[in-house]
Amino acid sequence: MIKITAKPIDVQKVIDTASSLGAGAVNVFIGTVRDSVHNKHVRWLEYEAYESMAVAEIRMIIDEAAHRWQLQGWAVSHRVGTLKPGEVAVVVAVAAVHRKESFEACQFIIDAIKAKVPIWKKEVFEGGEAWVSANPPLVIHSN
Amino acid sequence: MIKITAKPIDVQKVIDTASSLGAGAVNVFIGTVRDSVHNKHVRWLEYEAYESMAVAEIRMIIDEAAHRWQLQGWAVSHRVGTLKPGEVAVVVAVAAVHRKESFEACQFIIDAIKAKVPIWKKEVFEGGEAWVSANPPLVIHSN
Amino acid sequence: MMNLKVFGVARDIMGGGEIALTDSIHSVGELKALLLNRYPKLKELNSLVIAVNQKYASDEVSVAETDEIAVIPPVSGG
Amino acid sequence: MMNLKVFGVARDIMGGGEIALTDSIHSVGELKALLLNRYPKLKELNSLVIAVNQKYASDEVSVAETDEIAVIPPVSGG
Repeated sequence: MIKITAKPIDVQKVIDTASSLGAGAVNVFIGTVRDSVHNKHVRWLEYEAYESMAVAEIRMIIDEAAHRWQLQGWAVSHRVGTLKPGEVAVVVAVAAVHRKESFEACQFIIDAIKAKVPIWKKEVFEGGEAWVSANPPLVIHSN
Repeated sequence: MIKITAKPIDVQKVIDTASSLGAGAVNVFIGTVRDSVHNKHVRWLEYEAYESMAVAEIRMIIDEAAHRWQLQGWAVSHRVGTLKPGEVAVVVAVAAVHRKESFEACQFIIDAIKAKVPIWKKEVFEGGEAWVSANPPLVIHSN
Repeated sequence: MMNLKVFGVARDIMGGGEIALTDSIHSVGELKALLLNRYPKLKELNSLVIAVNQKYASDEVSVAETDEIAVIPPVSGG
Repeated sequence: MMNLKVFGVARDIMGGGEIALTDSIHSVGELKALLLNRYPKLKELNSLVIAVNQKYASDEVSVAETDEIAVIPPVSGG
């Protein structure tokens, strides 16, 4: 399951989707909105996505991870819209036979999502706002 | 929260307990019962714990991790008793400011739990059973 | 006419999420040069990448009016 | 009398989760030697560790009847 959604993410449902009877280990990464960044109080975050391409990019990332770590199951859900501190922005869940693979695959996926997937966030503080400039997308295809 | 429990673990509750408004990242490890081990069909697992010492050992592990990775929150729940394939045996959840710390701390904690904490499991197969002999406890204290 | 989807900070700079260009443009490189010239604030970004048909594209990739073309400022998902 | 808590495969080998020893024992080393002699199947384990008052203890640690003493075979939690 790959989902870009404006509704609050049901973490348990993402985990259940990834789970598999053949897996002994599930690793889950949950990205949440912090209440302060660089000592400034965060009022809310605004996330937007180039949705169709974001889903396609996440699928490529998952395909690579699933093959490399022999995943038994996986699920990714990313929120868009306005998020308050404490809300869940992204959940990545992967199931693997053993725990080492589950950790490596989950970290690979969230690192790649942050580096490559066309999703953007704007931080809204008391008295100001700023687009977060985390990463240029790393992979450039030529045809 | 450190919990050794004979009741099914509520994963969402463990995550909620670990979560913190100051954290941007929560990493969760869920150990589940596989339906087969070494190509043998698993009927169920029996877990037992030296409960008071297990809690004390987990606390030492958490204290070290909390200090080393500046954790914003954490929770560990370990099941005992009879578990069928698909059931959750252990959940470790840690919250950190950034994701790298959350992954490292969570992996450190589950690795240490498996290596040191006095908990045992017996695998019951079709037509046989076996205590799992994973690890001698690694840390020996002298007085 | 070439239609651009524009996201994030680039949308703020270029003044809209859908921009129509009447210029004659044949490659990603030409498009980027035109955008940087027309919207100089884009030069302040860490990166400016063009996606063609939902794939990140290098400068030599050719573009036509029938392609889905997007302006991608630095991403910050997660 | 010294009471032992016994867990996992050691409980199966020693025949119970609570074992009372009437022998005179003063250290972890003495206790382990006695157990390995009395229950030879314990030698087949990858390890046999004694916990004294809920801490893993090395051979030179002294033990008394008032201590909480546990026999810890290889652990396999998680």
